[in-house]
Amino acid sequence: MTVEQAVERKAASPAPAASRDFRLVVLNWFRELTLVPVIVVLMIAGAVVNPVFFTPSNLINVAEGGAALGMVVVAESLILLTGKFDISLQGTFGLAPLLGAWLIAPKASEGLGTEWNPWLGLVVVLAVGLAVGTFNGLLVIKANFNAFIFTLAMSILLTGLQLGWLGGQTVYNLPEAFIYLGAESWFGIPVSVWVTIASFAVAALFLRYHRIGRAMYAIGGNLEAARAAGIQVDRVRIGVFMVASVLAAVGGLMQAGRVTAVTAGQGSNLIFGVFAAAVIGGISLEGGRGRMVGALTGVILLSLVTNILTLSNISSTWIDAVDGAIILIALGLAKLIGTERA
Amino acid sequence: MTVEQAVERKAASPAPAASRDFRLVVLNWFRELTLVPVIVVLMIAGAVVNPVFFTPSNLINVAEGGAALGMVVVAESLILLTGKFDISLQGTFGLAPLLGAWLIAPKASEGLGTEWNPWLGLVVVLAVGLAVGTFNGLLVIKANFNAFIFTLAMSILLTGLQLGWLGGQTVYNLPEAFIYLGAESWFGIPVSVWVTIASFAVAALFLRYHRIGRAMYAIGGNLEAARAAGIQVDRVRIGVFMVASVLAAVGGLMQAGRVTAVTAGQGSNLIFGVFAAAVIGGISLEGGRGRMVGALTGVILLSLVTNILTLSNISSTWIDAVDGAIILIALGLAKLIGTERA
Amino acid sequence: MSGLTSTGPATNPVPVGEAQNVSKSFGETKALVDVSLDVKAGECHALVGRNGAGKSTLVALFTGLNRPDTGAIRLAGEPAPAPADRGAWLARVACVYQRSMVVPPLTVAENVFLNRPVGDSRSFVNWRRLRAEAHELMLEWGFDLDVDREASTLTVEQRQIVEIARALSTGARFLILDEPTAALEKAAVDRLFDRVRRLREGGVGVLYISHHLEEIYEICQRVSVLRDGELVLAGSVSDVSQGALIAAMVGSAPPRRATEIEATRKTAGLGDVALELKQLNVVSRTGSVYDLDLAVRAGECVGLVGLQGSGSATVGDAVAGLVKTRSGSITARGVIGYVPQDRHQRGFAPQLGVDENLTHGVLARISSRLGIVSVRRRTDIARREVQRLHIVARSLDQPVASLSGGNQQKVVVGRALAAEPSVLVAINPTVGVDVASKEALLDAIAEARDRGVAVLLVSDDFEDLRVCTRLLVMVRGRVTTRFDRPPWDRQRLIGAVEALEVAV
Amino acid sequence: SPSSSGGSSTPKIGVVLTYNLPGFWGNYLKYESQYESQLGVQLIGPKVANVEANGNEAAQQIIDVRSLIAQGVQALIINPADSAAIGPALDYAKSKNVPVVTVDVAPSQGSVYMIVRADNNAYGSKSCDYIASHASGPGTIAMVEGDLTSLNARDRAAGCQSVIQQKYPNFKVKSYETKDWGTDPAVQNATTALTAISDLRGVYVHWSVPEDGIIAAEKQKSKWADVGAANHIILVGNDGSPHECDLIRSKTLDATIDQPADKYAYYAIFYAKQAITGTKYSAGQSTDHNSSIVTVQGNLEDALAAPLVTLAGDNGSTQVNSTDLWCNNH
Ligand SMILES: Nc1ncnc2c1ncn2[C@@H]1O[C@H](COP(=O)(O)OP(=O)(O)OP(=O)(O)O)[C@@H](O)[C@H]1O
Ligand SMILES: Nc1ncnc2c1ncn2[C@@H]1O[C@H](COP(=O)(O)OP(=O)(O)OP(=O)(O)O)[C@@H](O)[C@H]1O
Ligand SMILES: [Mg+2]
Ligand SMILES: [Mg+2]
Repeated sequence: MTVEQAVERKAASPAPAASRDFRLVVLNWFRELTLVPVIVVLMIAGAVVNPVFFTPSNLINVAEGGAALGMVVVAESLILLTGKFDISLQGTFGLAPLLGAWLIAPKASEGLGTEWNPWLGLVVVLAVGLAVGTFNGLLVIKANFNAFIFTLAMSILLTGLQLGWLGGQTVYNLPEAFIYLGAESWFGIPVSVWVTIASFAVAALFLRYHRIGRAMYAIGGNLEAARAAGIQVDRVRIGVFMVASVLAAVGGLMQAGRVTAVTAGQGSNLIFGVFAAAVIGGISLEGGRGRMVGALTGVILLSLVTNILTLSNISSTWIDAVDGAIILIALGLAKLIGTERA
Repeated sequence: MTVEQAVERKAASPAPAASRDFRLVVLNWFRELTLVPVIVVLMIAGAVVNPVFFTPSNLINVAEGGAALGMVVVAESLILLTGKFDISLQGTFGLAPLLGAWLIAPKASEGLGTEWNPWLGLVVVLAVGLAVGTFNGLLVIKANFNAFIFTLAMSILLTGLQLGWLGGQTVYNLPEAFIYLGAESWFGIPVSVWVTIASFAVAALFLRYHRIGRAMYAIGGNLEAARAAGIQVDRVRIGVFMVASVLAAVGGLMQAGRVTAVTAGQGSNLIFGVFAAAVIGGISLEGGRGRMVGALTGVILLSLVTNILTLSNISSTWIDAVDGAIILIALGLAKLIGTERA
Repeated sequence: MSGLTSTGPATNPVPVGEAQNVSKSFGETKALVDVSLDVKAGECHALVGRNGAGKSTLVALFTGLNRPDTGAIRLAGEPAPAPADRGAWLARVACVYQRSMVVPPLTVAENVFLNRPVGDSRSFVNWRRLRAEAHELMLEWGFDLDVDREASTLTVEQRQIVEIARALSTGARFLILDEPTAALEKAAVDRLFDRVRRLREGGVGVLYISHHLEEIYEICQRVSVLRDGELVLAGSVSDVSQGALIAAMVGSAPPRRATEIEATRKTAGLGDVALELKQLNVVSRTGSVYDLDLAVRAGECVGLVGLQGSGSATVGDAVAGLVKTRSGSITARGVIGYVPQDRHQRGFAPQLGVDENLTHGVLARISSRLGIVSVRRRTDIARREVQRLHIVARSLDQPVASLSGGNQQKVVVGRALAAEPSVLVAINPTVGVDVASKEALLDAIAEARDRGVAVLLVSDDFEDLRVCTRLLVMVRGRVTTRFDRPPWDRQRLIGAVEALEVAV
Repeated sequence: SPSSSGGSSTPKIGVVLTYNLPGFWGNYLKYESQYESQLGVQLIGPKVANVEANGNEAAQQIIDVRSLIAQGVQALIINPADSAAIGPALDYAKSKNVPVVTVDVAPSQGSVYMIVRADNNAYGSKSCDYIASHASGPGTIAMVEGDLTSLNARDRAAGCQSVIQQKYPNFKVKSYETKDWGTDPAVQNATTALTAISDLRGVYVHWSVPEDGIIAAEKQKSKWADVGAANHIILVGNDGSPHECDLIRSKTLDATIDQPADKYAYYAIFYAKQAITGTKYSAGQSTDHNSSIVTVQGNLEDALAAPLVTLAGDNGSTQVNSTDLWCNNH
C-alpha cells in the first residue's frame, strides 16, 4: 500500500478510537461461527425427522450426551491453541475415574475393598489427571518428544492399565458423591451440562481476558515472539498439559456418574470425536487460532448429529458412515467459507 | 573464514569427490537399526519365557502375524516420507476387500449374489484402494485439507460404510483366488510373508534407486526446495497417496485370506500400530527421514512383542499396558541414541 | 509510554547499553569475537556490516535472548539481569528484531502490548484500555493502523510498524532497531526517523542496524562496523566517509574493486531472446513488482540490482514459477535453472547428500527409461559440480546440513547449473561464500553465459555484477536506472540502488 | 498329534476368547479358573483377542490357536470372534488333531468337537416376548444393541425383531447400535429412546453393564416407576450377573437372560476333556443338565438352557432366587 492510500484512510476515519471496526468484529464472529448455519440446518432436519426433536427433554439429552465430550474438547482445545497435541486425554478420561472408583467401591462391586471416603476418591481422580498431565507436559515440552507419537503411546499404556487393573470387570455401586456430577440435575438440567458450560465459559473468559490465556495464543501463534516478549513459554505449556488432563479426568467422572459405573472401555476412541469437534469448531491444529465458542459449536454439532441419527429411521448400521460424511461436509464448508481451519 | 583457510582445507582434502564416506554409511545404518538391540533382547526374553518361541513354526507365526500390518506400514511410511499423513488407510484395509468379496461371494454367505469372477473381485479391491487414495490425495494435496483431520474423517466414513454395507455381517466362502494371498504358502512360508517382504524390498529399492523415490525424500526433506528444483511435487505426493491406499487394500486382502472371510470390523484400530511401527522404526513424522529397513524392524518389534506376550503367562488383560510401555521405552531409547526420531 | 514524553536533554553519561569484550560462537562459527560497543543516552549508534557479520547476534546478546560465551553485557550501567528474568530485560531494552516477532493471530493492539499489562490489573486484560492506548500510541507516532486488525492480515510494512510501536511503547531507555526499514516506503522511513530523533532528544539511546548506509548519515552520530564477528571500525559518523565505511565492511579490497567493477562487455554474439517478461505485475510481501518489461537473450547476463524489498528477488521467483503473477507474461525457452534467495527455505534438502541435492533438478536425466537412477551418472554430475565450484565436503554423500554455509550455497548453485539450463535465474548466488570460492562461482556463471545460457542475475552484492553484460536497478518495484556499458561505477551504482538524489 | 507328554494326569487345554467385557465374560473368566482345578485340567490362556488386537480379533485368534498348539495343548476352547472367520483356525487345529470346543458361537466354517452355547437368537426372542407380553398396552420396544460386528449382537437383534413381527403386530421395535459395546453410548441411546418414544413400553438391552445407567436416566427423566407399577417401563437385560439378580430382587430390573457363565465355563472344559479321552457324542442325545445335543451346520452342539430370570418366575421363566442360576452360586 502506498503512502497516499494510508493517509487517505486516516482522514476517512477521524474517530476510530471509539468505533471498533464493526466489519472486523462481524468477520471474527463469522469465522468462529461457521458451524452455526450447519447447526441450524441440522436442527431443521431434526425437527423434520422427528417432532420429538424440539422437546426440551430431548434437547437436554443432546446437551447431556455432549457434556463429557465437551470437557475433553475444552482440554484438547487448550493444548491445540498452544501448538501441541494430546491423544492420551482419552486414557486419562478412563483411568482417572477408574482408580478413584476402585479405591472407594466395596469389594463386592469390584473395588479394592479399602472403601475410602468418596471425597478422597474424587481427590484421587483429580490427582491422577494432574500426574498424567505433568508427565506428558514434561516429556513433550522439556524432553521434546514428538507429541503425536508420545501421547499415542501414553494413550495405549493408560488404556492398557485401565483394562489390566479391572481384568474385565466393572466397578459399580458407587457412592452418591462420586457420581453426583453425572447423575444429578439442577433446575432440571444435568449438573454435567452446567459444569461443561461453565468450563467452556471459564476457559473462554480466561483465554480472552487473562494474561496467561493471551500468552497461550501468543505461544501458539509465534513461539519465538512469545519467548522474546518474556512469556514463560515452557511453564505455560506444561501447565496447559496439566490443566487439560485434569479436565479430562473430570469429564471421565461425568461419564462414570452417568452410567453409575466405571468400565474398562471408558474413553476408548473418544479422542477422534474430540479432535473432530475442536477442528470443525475452528481450533487450528497449527496452534494459536480458534476460540472456545467455536469449539462449543463443534461439540454441539457432533451431539446433534448423534441425536438426530438416533431419532431418525436410518438403520443403526449406517450411522457411523453418515457421521463421517457429515464431518467431511463440515470440514468442506469450513474450507469454503475460508477460515483455513481444515 | 579467510581465503587461506579455505585454500588450506582444500589442499588437505585433495579428492573430496572420493565417493562414499564409510563412517557416514555406518552411522546411517546404526541410525536405522536402533531397534536391533531391542529385538535381540526381546528374542532372548522370548526364549526364556517359552521354549516354543524359537521353533520355526512359531517364528513363521510371528511373521504371518505381522504381514498385513507390514503392508500398511510400508504404505504409511511412504506417505510419511513425503511429509503427509493418512489415517484412513485402516478404512481402506477393511472396505476394499469387503467390496471385492461382496461382489464375488454367493448370497448364502452374505455376498451380493452376482458371484463375479474372483479375479474381477481382486480388481475391485485394488480399484477401491486406488479410488480412495486418489480422493485423499487430491483433497489433501490440491485442496490443501489438513491431512490429520481430513483422513480421520475419511477413516470414520470408510469404516462406517464397511459396517453399513453388510449390516455387520461377515462375507465368507470366498474363492481360492481371492484368499490365495493370505491362505497359501510357498516353501513352507506363507505367501503373505513373501509378499510383504517383497513389498518392503521393492519400496526400499524404489526409494533408494528410483528417481521418484529420491524425489520423495527431496519433497519430505524440503518441499520448497524440491519444488524449486523442478520436481513435480504435487504429482508425486498424490501418486504416493494412491499407491499407499492400494498397498493397504492388498494388506486387507491378506487379512481376509488369512481368515477366509471379510468381517465388518476388519482394520479398525489398526492404524495406531501402523504409526507406532513406522515411528519407532525411524520414519520421521516430519517427513524426509527414515528407511524401509527401519520400518521393517518396527513391524518385527511389534509382532515379537505380541507373540511373546501371547506365549508368556501375562494375563491378556495386561497386554495392552505392556505394549504401550514397550513402545514408550523404544521411543525413549531412540531418543537417547539420538536419532531425533521421536 | 511513560518516560518517552519527557523531553529534557540527556546529560547522563552512563551508557544505556554496553557490550564488554563479548564473544559468541555457534558451533564452529565465530559469530562475535571480542566485541566492545556502547550506546549512550541520547545518541543513535549505527551498527553496520555485511550479511552474517554478527550484527543480529549482538542484538540477541543485548536483549538477553542469548548469552555471550565470554565478556559481559551491561544495561543502564548495571550488570545484565538474569537470563530467565525476561521482565527485567524488557524494562531496560526494547527491540525491533530482524525476524518477525509479530504473532499473526493476534490483533495489532495486542501485539503492541504483548505480555504487558495495560490498566490496573496485572493479570487481566482490559480490552478497552488496551485498544485505546494502542490507538493513542498509533496517533501519537503518526501510524495509521487499525489497532483491531488481525496481524496476519498486515503487509510487511504494517507488521514492521507494529514492532516499532511495540518497541517505542515499552518506555525502555535503550532501543534497538535491527534493519527496521528493509521493507518500508521512503515516506514511512522519514516518519520513522522523525520518531527516532524525538526519542533521542528524550534521552533514549538507539542502536540502529541497516544496510542502507545513507540512512546512517541521516540519523546516526556514531558508527561501528562488524566484519566476520570482529569490530573493525568505530567512530563518529562525521569522521567516516561512505567509502571508508564500505572498505571496512568488505575488508581490504582486491585491487580491481576500487571504484569500478570490471565486467565483460558483450554485445555481439548474442542469441535469440530466451527469457521475456512483459508488463509483469506481482504482489508480494517480500517486494512487489510493477509493470516490468525485460528480455534476456542467450549468451547475455542481465544483472537486476536492488535493495531487499525492491522486488528484484520477486522477479527471479516469478520466472522460476514460484510466485503467482498478478498480470503480465513470462516466456522462457527451455529449462530454467534457479538459485533461490534463501538457501534454507528453497535451496536444499538438509538431510540428503551433496550428490543427491546436486541432481534434484536432473532426476529424469540421470535415470533410465524405467526411472532407475544411475548412481554412476549421478556421481559423475555431482563430481563435476563439486570440482567446478570447489565444494568442500568429506564425501559426495555427506548431508548438506553438515556443510559450512558457504559450501551449502555452492551446492545450491551447483544444482542449478547441473540442470544445464538455457535460462539461469540466480538470486544472490554468492551469499556467504569466501572470496576464492566466489571467483569459482562467478566463473561458472560466466562460463554458462558464454555457452549461450541467458542469465538473469539478481544481486545486491556488487562483486557479483562483474559477470553481467548489462544492469537494471530496481527501486520499490520498478526499474529506475539502466547501465548498459561496463565497467560499472560503484558510486553511481550505489546511488541508483539507494535512490539518492545525487545519483545518475 | 500333540505329544501327550508324560503326565497325562492333567490335560493341557488352550483357551482363546474374544472379549473380557464386564458382565458375562468377566464372570466366565472367574468360573473358568474355578473349574480348572475342579475338573483337573491345566488351562493355557485365556487369550483375549479383543484385547490383543482390537479390530483384528479374527486374525488374532488364528495366531493364538497356532501358538497354543505349538505349546502342546491337547484341546482348545474357543469363543470365535466371527463364525466364518474362525474357519482357518479350526482347519489348522484339525490338521494337528487338536479337538476344539467352541463357546457361545457356532462356527459356520470348519468342524469342531462340540459347541457349548445357548441360542442367542432365543435370548432376543425371549426378552422381547417378555416385554410385549407384560406391557400395559401396545407400543414400542427400544432395543439397545451391542456391537453389530459381533454375531451374538446380531442374533439377539434378529431374535427380538422376529418374535415381535410374528407374535405382536401392534408392537414396534426401534433399535440402536452401540459400537464396541460401549456403556455410555448405550445409556445415551436409551435416554434418547426415553424421550423420543411416547409409547415406549420396554427397553431390551443386549448386555448387563448399561442397566444401571439406564435406570439412572429413567429416574433423572422422571420416567421411573417400580417394577409392576402402571407406568413402569419394562427393562430386560442379558447376562444374569449377580448384580442383575440383585436388581431384579429390588424390583428395579424386570428380567434378564441367565446366560449361564458357570455352565459355559464348566461344559467347555468338560467337553474339551471328553475330547481328549475320545468320548463320542451323537445328535439327539440328552444330557444330565436339562439340555440335549443337537446338530448345527454339521457340528454337534450342547444347547444349554438359558432361561429368562424374573421375580415372579412365571411363564416358563426362572425365579430369581433359584439355585440353578449362576448369580446365586457366585
Ligand atoms: N542460532 C545460530 N546457530 C548457528 N549459527 C548462527 C546462529 N545465529 C547466527 N549464527 C551465525 O552467526 C553469524 C552471524 O550471524 P548474524 O545473524 O549475527 O549476522 P548479521 O550480521 O545480522 O547478518 P545480516 O545482515 O544478514 O542480518 C552467521 O554466520 C550466522 O550463520
Ligand atoms: N552439523 C555438522 N555436522 C557435521 N559437520 C559439520 C556440521 N556443521 C559444520 N560441519 C563441518 O565443520 C566444518 C566447518 O564448518 P563451518 O560452517 O564453521 O565453516 P565456515 O568456516 O563457516 O565456512 P563457510 O565460509 O563456508 O561458511 C566444515 O567442514 C563442515 O562440514
Ligand atoms: Mg541480522
Ligand atoms: Mg559459515
